[in-house]
Amino acid sequence: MKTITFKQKKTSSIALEFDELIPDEIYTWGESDFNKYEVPIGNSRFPLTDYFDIKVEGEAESPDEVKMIINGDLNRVKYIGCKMSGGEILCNSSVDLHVGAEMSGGTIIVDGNAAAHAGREMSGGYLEIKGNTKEFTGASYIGEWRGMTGGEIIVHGNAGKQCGECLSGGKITVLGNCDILAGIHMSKGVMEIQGDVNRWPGGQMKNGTIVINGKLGRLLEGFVFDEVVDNPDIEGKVYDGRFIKYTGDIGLNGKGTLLINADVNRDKLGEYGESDDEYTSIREYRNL
Amino acid sequence: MEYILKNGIVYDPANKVNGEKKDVMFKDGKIVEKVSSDAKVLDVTDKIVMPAGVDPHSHVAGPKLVVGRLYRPEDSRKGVTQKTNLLRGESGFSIPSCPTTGYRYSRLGYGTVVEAAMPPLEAKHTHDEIATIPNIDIPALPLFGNNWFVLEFAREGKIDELAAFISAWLKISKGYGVKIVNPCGSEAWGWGMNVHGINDKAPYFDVTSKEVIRALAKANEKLGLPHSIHIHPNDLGHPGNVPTTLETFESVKDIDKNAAVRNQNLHCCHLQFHSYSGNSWKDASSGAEEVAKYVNKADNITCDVGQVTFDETTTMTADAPMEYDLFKLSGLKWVNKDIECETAAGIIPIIYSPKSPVNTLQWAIGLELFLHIDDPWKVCLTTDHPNAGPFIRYPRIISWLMSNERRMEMIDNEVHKWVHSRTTLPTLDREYDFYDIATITRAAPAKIHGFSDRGELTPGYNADIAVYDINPNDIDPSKEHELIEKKFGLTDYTIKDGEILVKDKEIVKVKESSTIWTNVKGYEEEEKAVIEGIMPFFNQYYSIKWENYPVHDHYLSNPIRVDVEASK
Amino acid sequence: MAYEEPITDYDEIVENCTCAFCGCNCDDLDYLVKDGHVVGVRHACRLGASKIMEDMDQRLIVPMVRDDNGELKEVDWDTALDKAAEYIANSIRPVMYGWSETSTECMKEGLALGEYIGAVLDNQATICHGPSLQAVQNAGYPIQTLGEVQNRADVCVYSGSNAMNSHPRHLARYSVFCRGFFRSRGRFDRTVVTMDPKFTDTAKMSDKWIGFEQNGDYGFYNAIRAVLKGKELSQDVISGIPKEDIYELVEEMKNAEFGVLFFGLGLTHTLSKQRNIDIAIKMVQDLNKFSKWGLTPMRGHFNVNGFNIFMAFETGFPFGVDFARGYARYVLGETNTIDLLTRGEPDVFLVIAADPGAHFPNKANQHLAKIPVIQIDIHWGPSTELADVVLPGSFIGVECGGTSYRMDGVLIFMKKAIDKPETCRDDEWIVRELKERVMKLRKEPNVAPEYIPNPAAQ
Amino acid sequence: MHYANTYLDKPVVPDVNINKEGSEIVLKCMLNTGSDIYQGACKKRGSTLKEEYKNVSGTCYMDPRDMEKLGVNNWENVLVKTDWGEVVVNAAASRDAPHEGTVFICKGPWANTVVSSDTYCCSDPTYKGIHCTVEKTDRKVLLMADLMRLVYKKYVDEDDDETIENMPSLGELPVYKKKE
Repeated sequence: MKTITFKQKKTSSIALEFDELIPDEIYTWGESDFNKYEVPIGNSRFPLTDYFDIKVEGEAESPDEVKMIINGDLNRVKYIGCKMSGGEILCNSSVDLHVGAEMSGGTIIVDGNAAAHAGREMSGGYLEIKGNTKEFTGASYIGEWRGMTGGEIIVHGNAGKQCGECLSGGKITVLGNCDILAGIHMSKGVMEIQGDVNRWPGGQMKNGTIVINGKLGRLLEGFVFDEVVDNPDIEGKVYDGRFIKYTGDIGLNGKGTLLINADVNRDKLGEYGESDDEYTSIREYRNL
Repeated sequence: MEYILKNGIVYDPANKVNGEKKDVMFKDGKIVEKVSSDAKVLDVTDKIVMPAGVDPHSHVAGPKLVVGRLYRPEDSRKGVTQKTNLLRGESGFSIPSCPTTGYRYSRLGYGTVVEAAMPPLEAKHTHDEIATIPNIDIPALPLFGNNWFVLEFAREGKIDELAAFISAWLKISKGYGVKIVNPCGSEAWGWGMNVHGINDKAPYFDVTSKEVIRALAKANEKLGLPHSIHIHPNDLGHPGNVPTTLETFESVKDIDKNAAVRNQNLHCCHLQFHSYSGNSWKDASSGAEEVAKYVNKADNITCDVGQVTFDETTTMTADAPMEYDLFKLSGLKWVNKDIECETAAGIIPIIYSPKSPVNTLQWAIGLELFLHIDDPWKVCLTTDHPNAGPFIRYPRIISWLMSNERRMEMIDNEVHKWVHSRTTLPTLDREYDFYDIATITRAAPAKIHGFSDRGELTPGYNADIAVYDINPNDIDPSKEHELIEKKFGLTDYTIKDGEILVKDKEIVKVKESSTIWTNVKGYEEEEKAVIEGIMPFFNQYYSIKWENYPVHDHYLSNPIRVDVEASK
Repeated sequence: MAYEEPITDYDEIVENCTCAFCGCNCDDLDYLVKDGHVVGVRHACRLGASKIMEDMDQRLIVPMVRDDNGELKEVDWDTALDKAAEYIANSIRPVMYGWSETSTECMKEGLALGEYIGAVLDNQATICHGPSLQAVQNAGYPIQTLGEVQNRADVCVYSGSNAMNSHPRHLARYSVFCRGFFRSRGRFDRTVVTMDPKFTDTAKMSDKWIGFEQNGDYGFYNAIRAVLKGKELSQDVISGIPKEDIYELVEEMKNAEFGVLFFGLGLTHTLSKQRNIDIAIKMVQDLNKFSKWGLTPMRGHFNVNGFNIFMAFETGFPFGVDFARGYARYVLGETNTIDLLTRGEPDVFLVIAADPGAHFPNKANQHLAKIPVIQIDIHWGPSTELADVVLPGSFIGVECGGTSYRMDGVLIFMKKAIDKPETCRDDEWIVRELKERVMKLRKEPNVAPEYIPNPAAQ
Repeated sequence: MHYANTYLDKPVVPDVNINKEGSEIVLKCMLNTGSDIYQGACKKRGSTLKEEYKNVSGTCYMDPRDMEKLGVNNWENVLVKTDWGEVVVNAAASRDAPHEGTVFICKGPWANTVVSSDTYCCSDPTYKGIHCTVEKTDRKVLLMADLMRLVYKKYVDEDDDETIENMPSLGELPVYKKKE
C-alpha cells in the first residue's frame, strides 16, 4: 500500500489540472518523481512542488494499492481522478470541475463540495461527495447520448441542474435536493433523490428509474400516471412508504419510471395540478 | 529537384506493371523516364511502390460536413491529438476536422480525393474548406439531380440547354463533374415526401427520376466531360432496391459515351447500399450477385462499393428522405439541411455492429460486390466516407479482400448468422492480390474520373507516389492480415507532386491542396443564353444575389483547370 | 421622426453590398457614396443603415495605450502592437473573444495565434446562441436555407425571437411577406405564429400569439410533444397556456405543408437554457412525421455563425475552444468566456470585434477590470472604458472585404465599398502582426518564459 | 455633407400620465433583458457615449399599471436592484404591454449591472427571468462612460461609490491624449 499525501503550499487563480496525477500513472512514483513533475496550469506547466508538498509512504505494485490524500483548498484543482481505474483518492476540501470524470474504477471521496461535471461519463468505481455538487453530476460529455454507464455516485448535499443527464447505467444518489431537469435524457440506471426536486425531472427520458422522496415542483406533461405503489423495490433496494408511479416521457415513447413520494406530494394525487408553492433553491446553489 | 525511388516493387496497373522490381524517377513534380546522376536516391528496396491513392467518392468538405463536425463534438473528441511544430492538433474519428483529413489521407498514401456532393449554392463554402485541407487534391462534384432548372429542362427534353446549363454551372461552382443524388427524391423531400423507384415523379415538376438521369447522361456525353454522370440511385438502403438500381443502369444503356479517357457512361457510387433484395428488413437478403452480374456484362457501368466497416460513424448524404427514415429507426440526433432550389441533405450518427443482422448483411454485400465483380477496373474501394465507415479503415478492407481466411474467421465467429442464410459471402474464396488492390484504389478511380495526370506512374504524370513497407514476396496476405492492415495504414513515403510529404511513417511536410475543375470550351454563347433565361427566376426566388452566387477566385486554392472541347 | 428629404447628393452608388449587422446578411444593399463616405443606404433596415452610416465621432482612429495615470494615449502602431504582443506572450490563460463581426480570413490568423499561444478562442455565441449549439449537439439540426422558407413555407413560427426588432428584414426578405415560388401571394399564403411571453412587435403582426409564461418554455414544448404522440393533457393550463390552445396549435402545425421554427434568445436565456431548444428541435423532428418542418436559429451578428462554422471545420468544435494543453478542448462550463471570467482565471483578454463591456454581466466584467484587456474594434464603446491597448480595425463589408456566413450557413462574400480611414488597419493585418510579434517573444509555445503572478491570484 | 439621419433623441413610447403618488415604494418584478431596434441601431452605429445610448439602453420598460403603482411617469428615474447589483435607469411605458410584473431593460452596460452571471455550465449567463425590485429614485441615470467608471472602477483611484457617482462627467465624446 502506498500513501501519497499532498499538502498545499499555495493556491493559484488559474486552475491546476490533475488528470496526469491519477493512481494509474503515479503508482510507481517516488518523491523525486513528484519533485520533477510539472503540473499544467493554463497554457504552461509549473513545478508541482510550488503548490504542494508531497509525501510518499510505502510501495505499490498496482494502481489499486495507491491512496492519495489531497489536503488544502482545491477549488482551483480540476480533473482530480479523471480517467482513473483503481486506487483511492481523498480530497479534504471542495474540488473543482471534473472530479472523477470518466473513471472506471477505484474510489474518490470529496470532503466538501464539487464543481460541475463531477463523475461525468464514469463507467465504474465509487464517487462520494460530502457536500453539494453543481451542474451535470454524472452526466455525459456534450453531444454524447451515452452518459454514465456504471459505478455509483453519492452526493450528501444538493445537486445542481441536469444531474444524471443521459444516465445510461449505474446509480446516482442525492441525499439533498435536486435542481431542474434531473435525469434528463436518461436511458438506464437508477437515480435516487432523498430531498426535494425543482421542476421537470426526467425530461425526455427513455428508460431507467428516478425515485424522489421529497417534494416535487412541476411535473412534465410527458409523464402519465400509472399507479400508486407501496414499498417499491428498485433493483434490490426497497423504498419504504407510498409512492406515485409515472411512466414517461411519452413524447418519445419512453418507458422510464418516475416514483414520487405520495405523502409529501398529495397535490399530485388525483387532480395533480401545478403546485403553487414552487420549490426554488436557486439561491442555495449559487452560493456553493 | 530530381529523385529516384530505387529498387521498389512497383504495382502500376495502368501500365500493366505487376510487381516488377524497378526504379521510379521524378523531376520537378512529374514522373520522368530518367534522371541525371545528381538525383537524390530514396532507397525503397523490396517495398511496394504504387501511384498515390485516388479516392473516387468521399465526403470531406462542404456544408453538411461542417454541420457534422459542429454537432458531433463527441466524435471530434475521439481523435484529439497534441499539436507538433509542423502539424496542427487533430480531432475527430468519423468526421475529422479539415487539417486532420489531409494528414490522415497522406498517411494512407492518398493524393487525390473526390468530394462527392457540393450544392452549387454552397460551392464557395465547399471550396473554403477544401483550401483548409492540406496535402490532397480535391475535385468536387456539384449536385444536379434535384436542381429545379435541371428538372425543368429534363421534363421539356431540352438537352442542349441542359448541356449549356451544366457547362455554366461547372464554371460557376468550380466543379468537376455531374453528381446526381436520389433524383427527384430530394426535391420531393421539400414537401416531406420521397420518390419510390425510378419511374416515380417529383411533385409539381412532373418529371420522373429516369427522365432526369437520361437527360443528364445525354448532356454529360454531349459535353464530353472527363467524368461520366456520378449517380446515387433512388431507394438507397431500402430492402428490395435491386430493381431500381438495375433499371437505373439500364436507362443509360443506349447513350453513347463521348470521352476517350474513360470507359463508362455511368458511375454508381456506394453500390453496396443499392443491392438489397427482399421486401422489408425482415426478409431482406443480398442482391449483390444479381447486381454484380449486370455490372460484369455491361461495359458502360462502373461502381464504388461503400464498404461497411463496423464502426460508430456518421452517415451524411444529399439523400435527405433516407436520412429521415434512418432517424425514425434509431432516434439518434438527426440533421437535415435543405438547400433552396437545388438539393437537400441529412446527417445522423450510426453504429454498425457485427451483432446486428442488418449491419452484417450490409458488410457482406459490400464484400460480395468486390468478389463477384470480375474486373477490378469496374469497382473502386470506398467506404463512402463517412457513411459506411471512416476512410482510415481502407487498410482493414484491403486486409479482408486479400484474406479469405480472415473473412471466414469473421463469418464464423464475429458477425451475425444472417451472413450464412442471406448472402453468398461464405461461398466466395477469391482473394485480391496487390495488383488488384492497386487497381481498385488507384488506377480504376483515376480512369473512371478521367484524370489524365494521376493514378499512373507514366512519365509526364504527376509524381504522386506511395511507398508501403511491405515486401510482397515475403508476406502471405492471406495469413498475415493484421500486418497488411497495419502496413497499408501508414506509408513509408507519400509523395505528392514530387514533394515528400510522409517519410518513414511521419508527416514531414504540409502543402496546400488544389482543387480540380472542368472548364468546357465552345459553349459560351449557349451558356449566356441559358443564364439570361434563368435570371428572372434567380432574382425572384434565390435568397442571394447573382453577384454572390459564383465561386470567385478568392476561394480557389491552386486550381487545376481541366479544359474540355465540347463537340456539340 | 420627421420627414426627411431623400439623399440626392452623392458621387456614386455601390450596388449589392452586404449588410454587416445581423445574421440575415442581406446582400442587396446599395451604398450612396460621397467623398469616400457612405451618406445613404438603400434597401437596408433601420439597424443596417444605422450601422453602415456609422458615428464618426466615436470611430477609433488611432492606436492607443493606457498610461500610468489610467488615461488612453495615442501611440504609433509599433508601440501598440508590441505592448499587446507582450501581454499575450507572457500570459498563462489568455482568452481571445469576439470574432463575430470580422471576416473568417481574420479568424484564420486568430486561430493560428490562439493555437500557438494556447489560448481559449470564443465568440459571441457563448452569450447568445451557445445553448442552441449545445442543443444541436444533443438533439440534431433540421435546418433549411432561407430561400427554401421563402419558396415553400406556409407556417412560420417565431419563438423567443422578436424579429421585427432584431432582424427587421427577416420577415420581408426571407420568410413572411416575400413572394415565393409556391407561395405566390406572399403574406396571404402564410400563417405566422409568435411564441413569446411579451406581446412583441413580431407578435403584433402575427396571426397567432402564444404568450407562454416566463421560464415555462420547456414544459410547454414537452406538452406539445406529448400531444403529438396522441396524449390527452392532464393539466388544464400548461405554462400559462390553456390546453385547448395547445391542441389547436398542434393541429395547425401538423397541417402545415412546410413549417419553419425560428427561435431566438428568448429560449436560450431563460431557466432551462439549452434544454428549451433541445426539446424544440425534438418537436420539429416529431412534426416531420406529419408534414415538413425545419428550424433556423436567429443568429445575431453577421458572422457569428461564421466563427462556429470556421472553428468546426478547422478544429472540430464550434466555440469556446481551449488550446491550453496543445490540443483542442471544448468543455461547457470550463472553456467558455463567461465561466472563465467569473471564475477569475484569464490573465489577458483579447477582444476583437465584440463588446464585452456592453454585453457581459457585471461579475464577468469585474474580472476584466483586473487584467490587461486588448481591444480591436472600430468604435469607442463600453469595452474601450476597460481596455489597456486599443487597436483600431476596419469595417468589414464597407471598408474591407471578407467572408461571412449567414444564419443558415450560406457563405456570403462581403465586398469593400469605400476606403478605411488612413490610420486604421484591417483586422486581419492586426491579428497577423500580433501573431508574428508573439512568436518572436515566445519562441517555445506553451512554456512561459517566466512566471508572472496573476494580479488576481490569491 | 448631407447624411441620412439615423439618430434619435429617445425611443418612441406610449404616453402615460400618472399624476398621483404611487401605492408601493418597492415593486417586486421579473426582469428580462434583450435587444430592441432602438438599442441595436444606436449601439452598432457606435454612439455608445451619447445621451441617445443612455436613453435607448438605460431604460426600464414597464407596464403602465406597474408605473402607476410606483407613481412614475415616462423618463423619470427608477432604481432596479437584483442580487447581482443595482442600477439607476429611466422608466418608460412598454410598447409591448400588458406584461404586468415584468420589466424589460435593453442589453447594455445598465442591464449588465443587474443580470445574473450564472451560466449553469451552458456558456450563457442568465439574462432573462431574474427577480428584481424597482423603486423610484432621485439619483440620475449615468452616461455610459460614467457608469463604467462607477461600476468597474478600473481607472479611478477612488473606492467610494457615491464619490465616483458625483465626479464630473466624462462626457459624450472619446477622451484620450492625442500625440503632440
